[in-house]
Order: sequence, then C-alpha cells, then structure tokens
Amino acid sequence: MEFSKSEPAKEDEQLGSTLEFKNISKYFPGVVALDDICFQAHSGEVLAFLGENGAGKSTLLKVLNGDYQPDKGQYLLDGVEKHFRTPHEAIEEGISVIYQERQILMELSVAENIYLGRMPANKMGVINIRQANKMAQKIISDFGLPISPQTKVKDLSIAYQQMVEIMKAYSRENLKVICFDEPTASLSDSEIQCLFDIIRKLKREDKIIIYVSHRMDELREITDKTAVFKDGRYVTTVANGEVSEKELIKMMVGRDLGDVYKNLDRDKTIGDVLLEVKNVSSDYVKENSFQLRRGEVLGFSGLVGAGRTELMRAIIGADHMRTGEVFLEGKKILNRSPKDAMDNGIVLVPEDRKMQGILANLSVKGNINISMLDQNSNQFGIMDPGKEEKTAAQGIQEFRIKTPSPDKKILELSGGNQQKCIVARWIATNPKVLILDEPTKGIDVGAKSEFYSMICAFAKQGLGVILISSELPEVIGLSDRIIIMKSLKIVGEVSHAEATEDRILSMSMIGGDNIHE
Amino acid sequence: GCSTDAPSGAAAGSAAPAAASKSGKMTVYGIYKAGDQSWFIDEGAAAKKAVEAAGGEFIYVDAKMSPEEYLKAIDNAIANNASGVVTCIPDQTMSQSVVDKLSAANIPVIAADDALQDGSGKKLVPWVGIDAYAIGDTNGKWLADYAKKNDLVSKPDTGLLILTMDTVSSCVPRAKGEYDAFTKALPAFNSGKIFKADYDGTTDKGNTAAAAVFTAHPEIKTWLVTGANEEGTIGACRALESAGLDKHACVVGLGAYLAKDEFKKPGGSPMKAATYFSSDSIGAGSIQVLLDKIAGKTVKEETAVSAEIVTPENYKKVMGAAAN
Amino acid sequence: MNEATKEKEGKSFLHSMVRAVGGEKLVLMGAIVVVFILFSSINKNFFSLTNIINLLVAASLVGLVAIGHTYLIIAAQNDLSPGSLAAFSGTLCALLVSLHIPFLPSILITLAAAAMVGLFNAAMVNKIKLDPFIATLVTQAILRGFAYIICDGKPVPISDPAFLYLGKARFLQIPVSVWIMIIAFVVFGFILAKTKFGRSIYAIGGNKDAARLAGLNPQKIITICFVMMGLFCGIGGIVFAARMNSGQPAANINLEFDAITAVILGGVSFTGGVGTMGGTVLGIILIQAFNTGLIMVNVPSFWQYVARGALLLFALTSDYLRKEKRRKNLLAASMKNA
Amino acid sequence: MNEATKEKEGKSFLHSMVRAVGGEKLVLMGAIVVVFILFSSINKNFFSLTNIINLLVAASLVGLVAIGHTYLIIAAQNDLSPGSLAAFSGTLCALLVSLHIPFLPSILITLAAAAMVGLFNAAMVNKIKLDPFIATLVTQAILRGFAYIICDGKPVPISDPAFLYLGKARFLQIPVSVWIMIIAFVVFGFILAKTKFGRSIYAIGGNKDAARLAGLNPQKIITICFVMMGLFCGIGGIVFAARMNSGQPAANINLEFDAITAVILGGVSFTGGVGTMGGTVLGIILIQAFNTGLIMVNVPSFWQYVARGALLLFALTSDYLRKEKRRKNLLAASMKNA
Ligand SMILES: Nc1ncnc2c1ncn2[C@@H]1O[C@H](COP(=O)(O)OP(=O)(O)OP(=O)(O)O)[C@@H](O)[C@H]1O
Ligand SMILES: Nc1ncnc2c1ncn2[C@@H]1O[C@H](COP(=O)(O)OP(=O)(O)OP(=O)(O)O)[C@@H](O)[C@H]1O
Ligand SMILES: [Mg+2]
Ligand SMILES: [Mg+2]
Repeated sequence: MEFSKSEPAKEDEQLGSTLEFKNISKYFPGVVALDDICFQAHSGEVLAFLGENGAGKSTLLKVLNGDYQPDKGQYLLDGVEKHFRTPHEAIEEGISVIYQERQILMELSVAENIYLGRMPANKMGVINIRQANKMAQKIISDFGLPISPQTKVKDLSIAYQQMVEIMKAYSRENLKVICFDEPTASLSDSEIQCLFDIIRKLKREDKIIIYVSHRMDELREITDKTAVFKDGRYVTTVANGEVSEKELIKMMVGRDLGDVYKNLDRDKTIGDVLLEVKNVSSDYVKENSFQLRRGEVLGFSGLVGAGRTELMRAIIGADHMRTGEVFLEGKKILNRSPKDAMDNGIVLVPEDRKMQGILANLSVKGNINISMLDQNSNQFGIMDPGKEEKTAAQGIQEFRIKTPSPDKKILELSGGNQQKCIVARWIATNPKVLILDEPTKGIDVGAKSEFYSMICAFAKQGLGVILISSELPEVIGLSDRIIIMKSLKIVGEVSHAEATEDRILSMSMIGGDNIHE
Repeated sequence: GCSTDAPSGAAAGSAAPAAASKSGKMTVYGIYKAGDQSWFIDEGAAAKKAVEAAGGEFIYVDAKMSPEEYLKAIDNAIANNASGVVTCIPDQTMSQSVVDKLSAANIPVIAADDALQDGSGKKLVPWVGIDAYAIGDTNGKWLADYAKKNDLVSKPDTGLLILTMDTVSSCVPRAKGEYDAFTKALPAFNSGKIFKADYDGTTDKGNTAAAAVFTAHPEIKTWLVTGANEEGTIGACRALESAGLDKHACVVGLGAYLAKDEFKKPGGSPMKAATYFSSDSIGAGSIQVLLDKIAGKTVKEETAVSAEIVTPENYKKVMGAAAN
Repeated sequence: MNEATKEKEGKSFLHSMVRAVGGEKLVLMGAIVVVFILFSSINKNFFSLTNIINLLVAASLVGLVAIGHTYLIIAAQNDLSPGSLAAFSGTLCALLVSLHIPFLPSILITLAAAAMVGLFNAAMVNKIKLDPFIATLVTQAILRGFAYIICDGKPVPISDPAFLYLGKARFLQIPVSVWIMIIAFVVFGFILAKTKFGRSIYAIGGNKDAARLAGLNPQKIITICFVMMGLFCGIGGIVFAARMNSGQPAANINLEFDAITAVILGGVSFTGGVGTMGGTVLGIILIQAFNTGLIMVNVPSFWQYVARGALLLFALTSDYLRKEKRRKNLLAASMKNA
Repeated sequence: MNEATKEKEGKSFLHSMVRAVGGEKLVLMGAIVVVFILFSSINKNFFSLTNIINLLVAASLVGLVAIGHTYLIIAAQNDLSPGSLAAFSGTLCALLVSLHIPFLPSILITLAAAAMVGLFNAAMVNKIKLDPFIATLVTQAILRGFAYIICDGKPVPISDPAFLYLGKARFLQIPVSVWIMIIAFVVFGFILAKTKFGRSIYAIGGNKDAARLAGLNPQKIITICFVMMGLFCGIGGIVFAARMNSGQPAANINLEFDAITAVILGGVSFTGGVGTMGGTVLGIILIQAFNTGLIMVNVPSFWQYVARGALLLFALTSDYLRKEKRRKNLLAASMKNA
C-alpha cells in the first residue's frame, strides 16, 4: 500500500463535490436531537455550524460519519446516497470527523495515533514503524509543531493532543469531507493560526470543510458560510458578510446580546488583598508569587504549557506544593488537598472536562451536587433530597442547561451542556476565591454572556476571581488585571486599561516587557 | 434375631416419622465431601442403586470440600424431610453439630468413609468405611515390604516420597499412617531420605511437586512414592517417567480407581500397587445400614470394609467389575 | 391551556421515569418468582419456612461480603480476599477462645485483625497504586497461608458455650447470622442511598480524579470501604465458625466470587458509579434460592454447574434485552411526540 | 547553532527513552536473578538443566493461557474460563480417542469446540455487552459442568500411542509442550509488537471508542482474541492430558489466576492498552521458578502461600517505586529545561 497524499488529491480536483442532507432526523430518549435537517455543503468553502449548546451540531456530524444512524432521512455525497454503518465505512469514503471530545490513545505514540488503524505495513501485516515515523514527521512539519512522532501522547499537553487529533484526520488519504467539532477549545493562538493555515490549504485542495465553533471571531476569520441551528432544526445558511454578527447571534439565541464585554457591569470596588501566593512551586511549576484582591477579576494568560493550570493546582493542593505559602484574608493556610482548599473557600473549575470534570455514570443532578454534600445534608450526614433537587434545578436554570431531566446521565448531554454542569457545580459552593480554568470551553455565546455577567456579579459581592483563558478577548474583556506566564513562571502583568492582544501575546512569547525593559 | 425385629420395627413407625416421608416416597440424601472425585461418584452410584432397589429416591450432593456447602446440604435434607442421610463429612470437627441437627429433625444418619466423631475420636453414629489412617498404614507397610524384598533398605540411592495434602484434614491421617507404618517397619531406613511434598489433590500439582523433589535430589535413583490420594500418585508416575526414573521406581496408589488403568498399560507403569477399597461396598453397605436403622433395627456401630493391596497381577480378580 | 398540557406531559414523563426505575429490577424479581414457583411445584418443601430460613442462613456470610462488594465495586474497586479473610477470622477467633481468652475479647482481637487487613488492602491500592484485583490476590494468598499456619492446618474445634450459642441462637425463629445480615443490609443500604458517605462512593466510582478536585477524599473513602469489608469478613467468619462449631482454615474458598456474582447480577457495574443495595439483595436471593432448589429437586450435581451458569447468563441477558427494549420504547415515544 | 542543540537534545531525549524502555523490566529481571541465586545456593540442583526443563514444562500450559491473557488484558478484556476449558478440552479429546476416533480428527474436533467457546465468550461481551469478568464466569461454570458430564466425572485414560507420544516426545531434549509454548511466545509476541493486528489490540484497549472512530473494528478484534484464547486452552488442554496420560475433568482449577498474575506481574495493566509479551515471559518465569524453588528447598506448605503473596507484593512494589523514581527524574529534568 502506498501512502501519498498527492494522488487522491488529484482526483478531487476534477470537480467540486457536494454533501447534501435530506430530511435527517435523530432522536434520543426524551430529546429530538435533529429534526428534519435539509441543506447542502460544497467543496472549496468552509462551512460553519453555529447554534446553542445542544442544538444538534455534534449529533449531525456523528450521523455523517456513521457513528449514529439517522432515524429518518439520508445524506448524499456527490449525489450518491450513503448509509454508513460504522465510522470505518465513512473514513473509507473520505469523510473525517474530529470529535469535540478528544478520542486519542494516551499510551500510543504520536505517529501511531495519526496512523491508527492504517499503519504502513507489508502484505503480512508487519508494521514499518520507521516509515510511519517519517510520514508522521512530515505531517508534523506541515503543521509546524515542535513534537516528535515517537513521543507518547500522554506526555503531550492537551493542546498538542488536540493537534494530533487534527493531524490524524488530515492525514487520511482520499479525504473529501473534513469536519472540525470545536477544534480550538483547548488551543492557544499560535496553534489556532497553524490550524487555520491547514484549513486554508484544505480549502485550496477543494475539500468540503465543516467547522463548528462558538468563537465568533474565528468564524469571521476562517469560514465562508454559516449554517445556523436551533433546537435540533436547521434555520438557514448565510454567507459571511451577508448578515451582521449581531443578527447571526439573534438567529441562534433568539435575542439580542449586544457587545458582551461592553455591557458588563464592571462598576465595582476592588478591596484589600484576599489571596496572597508567595513563592509557590510544585513538581510541575517554578516558584511564583501574586496577589488577588477582593472584588477583583484576575486574568492569567500565556501560551499553552506556560504552567497556568499547574500553578493553580499547586495552590489548591491538587498537586503537592513544594515550596511557598498561601495566605487567605491575611491568614496563612495550608491546602493539602482540594478538599482543604474548598473548606478554606478556594475552588478550582478544572480545564479538562472529560478527565477531571465529569463524573461519568452519574446524573446531571449527581454531578452538580457533588461539591455540596455538606450543605445538602444534616448533622448526621443524611442527605436532604429536596435540597439536592433545588441545587440541581438552580444550576440547570441559571446556566440554561439543556436536559430533559436532572436524572439524565451527564454523558448524554452535549459538550457545552456538560461544561455548564461542571461550572454550576463549583459556583453552587459559594466560594471566596473562584479559580476558573478555561471555563467557557464549548459554551455558546448566549450562555457565555450570561456567565460573564455572573462573574462580574461575583466580584461585586467581594469575591476574588481568577480567570485562565486562552481566548484573549475574554481575558481582556473581563479582567481587572492580567498576569502573563511563560515557561512555568510569571513574567509580567498588565492592567485592564493597558491590555491589548498584541501586548499580551508578545509578553507571553518573549517573556514580558516589564522585566526586560 | 427375628423376635426382636417386630417390636423395634413398630417402634420405628412412631419414633422415626421421617421414614414415612410426607410425600410417601423415601428420600435419602448422600452428601459427599468431594463429589466430583471418582471415588465418591462410584460410591454414590452404588448407594443410589441400593436406595432405588428399596423403592426410594437418592439425592447425591457434592459438598465441594466446603464445610459451608456441606452444612447447606444438611439443612436442605432437613427442609426436604429426608428419610435418612449417608455422608462423608469434609471436616470431622463439625460432626457434633451435624449430628445434633439431624437428630433434632429425627433423621437417621450413617457416616461413610470418614466417621462422624467427637473431639476424643468417639464415633457418634454408625460408620461404614475404612479409616484414613488404616489406608496409609496399609500403603506404608506394603512399601516397607517392597523395600525389604528388593534389598533397598540400606541402599544409599533409595528414597521415599510422601505427597501430602496438609490443607485437607481428612487426608492428613493417610500420609501420617504411611509415614508411621513405613518407619516402624523399617527403623533402619535413613530418615534423611524420606521426603514430603504438599499438593492440592490434583494430578497436575502432584506432578509439579513430585518433579521438584526428584530434581532436587538427583542422588536418589530409586524412588518409593505414595501420597494422600490417587490423583497425586498418578502425577508422581508422570514425573518419574519424564525424569527417566520410572524403571526402578515404585508408586503405590490409594483407591485403585486410576491405578487400574496404569496396570493395563502395555509398557508397564511405575505404579506397582494400590490399596483397593471398594467404593461399591461402602456405598451399598452404608445404605443397607441406613435402611436397617430406618426400619428400627439395631445396627452395628462400625462396619469396616477391608483395604487390600492390589497389584497388576491380582487386581482383576480382587476388583471384579471395578477393574474395567 | 398550552401550559396545562405541558404540566400534564411533564407529569406523565415523571410517571414513566418512576415506572422505569421501579422496573429496573423487574427481571430479577421475575426470575426469583419463577424460581420459587418452579421449584415449589416440583417439591413443595421448597416453599416452606424451614427452607426459606435455610436459604437465608446459607446467604448470611455471602450476604455480608456482598454488602462490602457493593460498596467497593460502586467505588470502582474490588476485593478477592474475603474468602481467605473469613476463614482466617473464624480460625483465629476459635483459636483465641481455645487458648482460654474470653469470647468477647477474642472477637475484638479478631475484628481488629480483620480491620487491619482492610487497611492493608487499602494501602496497597492507595499508596502503591496497585490494581485492587491483584492487590487483594496478594492478600488472599497470604491470609490463606496464615489461616493454616496459626492452627497448623487443623480445624480448631469450639467448645466455648457462648461461642457455640452464637451459631445456634434464634430470635423470632430466625438465627442470629440471618439477623446480622438483614440489619447490615438495611443499615448499609440506607447509608449508601441516603448519606453523604454513600454519595461520595458513587462519585469516586464515576471518576476518582474529578471527585478529588470536587473536594472529596477518594483515598479516605476507599480505605473506609476496604476496612468495612474487612469487618464484614471478620464478623461473618466468626459467626460462620460458630455455626460450624469449629474454626476452619480451609473454608470459604470462592466466597468472593459468589458475592461478586450476586452484586453484578443485582445491577452494580464494574465500571463503577452505578448500582443499588436493593439489587444486591435480589441477586443474593436469586442465587441462593436457585442453588438450594437444584439440590432439592435432585438435579445431578454436574448439571448443577451448567444450570447455574445458564441462570446467570439468562438473567443478565434478559436484563440487557429489557433495557434495550425500554430504550427503544422511550425513543419511539420521543419520536411520536416530535 | 540553535537547531543543532535542539537536535542534540532530541537525541539525548531519545536515548533516555530507550534506556527507560529497556529498564522497564529491570525489577522483574532482578527478581528472577535473585530467585535463581537464592534457591541454587540452598539446593544446587535448582540451577540444573533438568530443573529448568521441569520448570518450563510446568509453565507450558499456564504460559499458553498467559499469551491469551496478554492479548485480552491489553485489549481491556479478561477471561476466567481457561481452567475449565483446558480441562474440558483434554477430557473431550481423550474421550473421542477412546471412542476410536483417530487422534488427528479428535484434536480437530476438540479445537473446533474450544474455538466455539471463544466465540461464545466474545458474543456475550460484544452482543450482550456483559462485562468479560462475569461473562467468562458463566462459561467457567458451564464448561466445568460439561467436562464432568461427558465423562461422568471420571478421568478418561489415554491408551492411544500417538496421543501418549505427544506428552512424551522431546526434540533437542526439550519436551513438545515446551516447544509449543516457546514458539507461541515468539510468534504471538511478534504479532503483538510488530503487526497491524497487534497494534490494534493496544488501540482498542486504550480507548475502544477512539479506536472505533479511527476505523478499527473492536468487536472483530475482541472476537479474534477470545477465539485465540479458546484455541490456546484447547491445545494446552490436549497436551496436558497427554502429559498426564488421561483426560481429567477436575484439572486446571485456578489456571486463569496463575496466568493473570504472571501477566500483570509482567507489566500489563487491567486498564488496557499497555504491556508487552516480554513482560509476560518474565512474569511466568519468575512465578514458576519461585514455586518450584519453594518445593525444592522444602518450605513448609503453609508458608508457601505466604511466600507467594509476599513475592508478588514485593515485585509490584519495587516496580512502582522504580517507576516513581524515573518519573521524578524526568520531571526534574524537564523543569530544568523549561
Ligand atoms: N448519546 C446521547 N444520548 C442521549 N441524548 C444525547 C446523546 N447525545 C446527544 N444527546 C442530546 O442531543 C442533543 C444535541 O446534542 P449535540 O451534542 O448534538 O449538541 P451540540 O449542538 O453539539 O451542542 P454543544 O455546542 O454543546 O456541543 C442534546 O440535547 C443532547 O442532550
Ligand atoms: N500529566 C502530565 N504529565 C507530564 N507533563 C505534564 C502533565 N500535565 C502537564 N504537563 C506539562 O506541564 C506543562 C504545563 O502544562 P499546561 O499545558 O497544562 O499549562 P497551561 O499553562 O495551563 O496551559 P493551557 O492551560 O493553556 O493548556 C507542560 O509542559 C505540560 O507538558
Ligand atoms: Mg457538540
Ligand atoms: Mg492549562
């Protein structure tokens, strides 16, 4: 078998291909995930899917690649009806979908992940690992990433794991359709730019490209058209520039959001020092110090791997704190575990929803309530089901979590709705210091804007909020002050007023103007 | 005599209502400690035949060497209004509680193979069988004899291996009997050349254990082997063969139910003899005693079945149909 | 008007949910009913008080262990040492009593030892990060060895009257061992379903790392579960020895498998985070009733192996099919509503 | 200049990786060496050709099963039926031969039956979505029953010379059973490490969904693994019967645990996706050498249980400590580089 990318590409160049969905419906118990979907996607253009959490975007992609079977309707590739029973059949026909949740094999190497199931081998099935590494290296170079094909994926940061996923889909021969389901949720700017270069290349090669994201600026930059979904229904497709972003959002959310950052109630007083971190280090991060004041939203920015997550984990005792001290309200505290931190009033919403957030097999209610055991029980440790219902109902309502019942298994929610449950869990605990690590990952614009107001309201009540986000507009828009990290150390800080994307980016890359100037 | 039979028979009618089971049909439970071993399968089959001949139903229960399974079976017999029980108990320390339970339910019980006895060794109910120590004794004596006859006693390259099952209390006396009888008969035998190896009653582990001992003592060229059950001694035969020591070796089995197949081998086998105790006669004998007891007759407290050594020469004659 | 319909729909949805949860155990209940009807029709003694008490007595040790396994397996752990530990405990307690240590202190010493074993298991899992399956296989071997060693392989007869009484005493016709099991099922069923501790067990079974970040202490919870299991085995082993009138080092082999089988049959899953104590109770009843019945209706002993395997397979398959069907029905319903 | 340093760093990183993988099995190798030195110093015959061959013969059946378990556990599956299946296969083949069916057809019929059992296990896991642990517990019970049933519980003596020869034949001093195991280790070790099929086993064990989405067919791969295991048990059971000169329905109890223990000791993890055949080989050697040695140096039988548990714990603990140390070293290095 030969593995060259150029050959099948030639075929595709001959004519533009079309993907047509005809009356596709898909049901889950209690949910209409897709309702009579009809539209077309054409090669050579990037089509965005836009819709609220739970609108059915991911489900449609899973129907497309044969993971789910539609209950009604069919889809046609170049006019030919397709019925894929397995993802394998879809892949054979040139359809690749990159899932919202990483589907990666931690114990295998980068090359093995990229060529999973189609490693170069001789007739006897004996693998040629050197060739695989060479081929993988070429793709890695195409992407311009500093990783080795032999590295085990578990030793990579989440961002690079995500890039491996993308390379896996990209590297498939005979590629006709490629779909990205929120690919940038865990990427930082530089990776996003390299992803966009790849997408532009694919576009030139005349592929059908579907791109799902909740980040409006991205859609503006990379997509040509936008298909809007609402409650499982297809609404319309508009070309970029045809309608304003505002109108687009209105189509999907059903109301006008305005400028989410400008409309925030930032009018609050920043008080005395609430949290002071002195020379904290761990096995994963060097010594760092900073202060957080009452009523302050403190942003943390940096490239992937800068150590933001690790610093916070050390503070709350999730990782062993090697050196340093933490003071809360002037009192020294010692967090040996996240439980200690929680008892002290510091909570962390983790970035990795799948591994560190959701409790698989448990219901939405169980997931939201798990940090509220003390509050929801009496002095004998007996739970009050009424209180549990209430917390869950409140979370579901406040975050507008789309679920037919609080008893639904969390794994059956859409990605964004899972994320909302996780955030709701920690908000319910009423902390003094709220640390949010990529909290809006996968959350739709409507919910995001509500979430932003909620953060501001918290700050106004005198809480301290630490916000780690790779979405620069979000950090800049929300934070009163932004700390920049690079190579496991804090390298600088800017105030809300002086923060610009360029400045933060250059500090994250070069190491901070304050220090070097 | 006949004269005493009638009144006691009548008494049985009232004293042992269990005999006239409510369903009308006599139900006898045979509860055996290791119901998956050939020995008990044969014994049970003989008992079943005897019960069915008397017009009753026989329920065969395998206690799987587990005291708990055993006690469950006893409870089951009581709940099922059994007419009587014949049993081989996995652990003799439990005897008293079993006897208490059954007598409270008015169900007669006969011990087969292993006696139901109290702490001092006194038998609590009538017993049919051969005792474990006696089996070992027979084997030990025969091996001592064999050694004398073949001039092995003082030969430095002769050794004795006893495969033990220390974890199965009813088998411990077998190995002990073997050791005692052998050393008593041959005080001159160098006790440093007597080896023990433990196994779990399967051929497989008997094989591994024996092979390890043979390898550990290459200075020994002539092995005398016996063990705690026949399966283990078969394992030793295979180990001797693969070590090339089978020509001079002498293995003695227990029960002869597997040894008979060794005897049939055209090329011969290191299995030179085995104690034969007829499972048929114990099975049928125990039922006979039970039926007598149900009928209210006085029965013998001990019915010992003889354990005799069979060899390739005489096993067909001694064992009869059991030799096939 | 529209609002009212919605209200109504919501209610009927709730109803269907309630029914579904109640029906969760339908297959098991059905199987139990069938087993009882079947065996009683062949042998009417099956459905007698004596036999039902027998059945409960037979279930008493495995029942206690199954409670421990319900907790552990929901917490995504496992334990293969109960058989050895129960045998060790029974033997140890019998031995202590035979050395003229009074009964109560003997019990306390034994339970302390059993709890230590639980701690040891937990330490291997928490500190050396061993898989519980293999960690407890280590304990299984070591404890079986010690059970034999302390008594030199010979069962230790019990003559202490208080100890023997424990095996015989009845209250309202029901033996002590059964009362212990029933009370344990109620208490620990309640704890699992209704308390903070119970909730934490489900959480760490769902995702240990996430639960830790959510403020739980998985290592502590796992330790408690293992110690609980140790105590259940200790108590069970002592009562078992009392019932047998001797401490038996060779006893209770495969006890853990019987318990695990009942627990899984009851709907607990090895992936952790799901299951209920009620399911375990039904699982235990089904298996014990079936086993007892097979003897009563005189199924040949070799066929009993087959029958037991077949029952297990049948029950699990029916459960799967029922769930599939329910899922399909729910789907059909939501398709119709759409 | 900068590029060159990077290159160099990359290389030294590579070096350290290679060393790490080579060192992966250091603890096991060390333990084997210690065991050999220790036992040989007590009894010099331990390190003799005869004993090593004995040891390999004793390992031959469990070795084959361990190959099957290596595949299955890496694929995040499990199998508790091998002991029953091996006993069933040996008994069936002996029975067929005793019914005057020629040896070769008897073997083929037996292997076909064994493969069917594997298919059955796979079907329960794939189609009824049973946990492999519980699914194969079903098979374990049913097959043990059938093993007894077909021969009425009595071992079936073998008199067919070809069959007996299989148990006795040697090539270059080494018995056939050992050759079979060695060849199987080499062939299936190669397949696991170097072929597409082998790598797909790691993939489905690491994350079944991810593997499926990448176009693999987990159900097919799982089926193949179970059928392979069936065939290994079939072959192993037949050779075992030949070695014992009879088909024994009660044999090979706990075979699966011995195999699983060796596999885990060799570094395969129950979570799936990790492990190598080389590790399994070392695990088997360590356990067999230790077991044989304990008998040879005459350790009292009850202490053998304890010793075995202790060895397992010791080996696993050392392995954990070594890995922890390596992780810390790597971490420190990467902190310095950052
Ligand atoms: N496996 C499943 N079982 C039951 N319901 C499901 C399942 N997968 C998805 N759903 C439901 O289908 C609906 C659509 O979900 P989908 O994941 O397609 O949303 P989405 O548009 O991708 O949302 P997001 O932006 O949050 O990723 C949701 O209401 C979700 O709860
Ligand atoms: N489990 C782990 N094992 C080994 N290294 C890790 C692990 N987790 C993180 N690291 C390393 O720690 C460093 C920082 O991790 P991480 O990427 O999470 O930082 P970050 O600043 O939080 O970035 P971001 O949140 O943007 O992803 C990286 O070099 C990463 O490779
Ligand atoms: Mg989605
Ligand atoms: Mg991070």
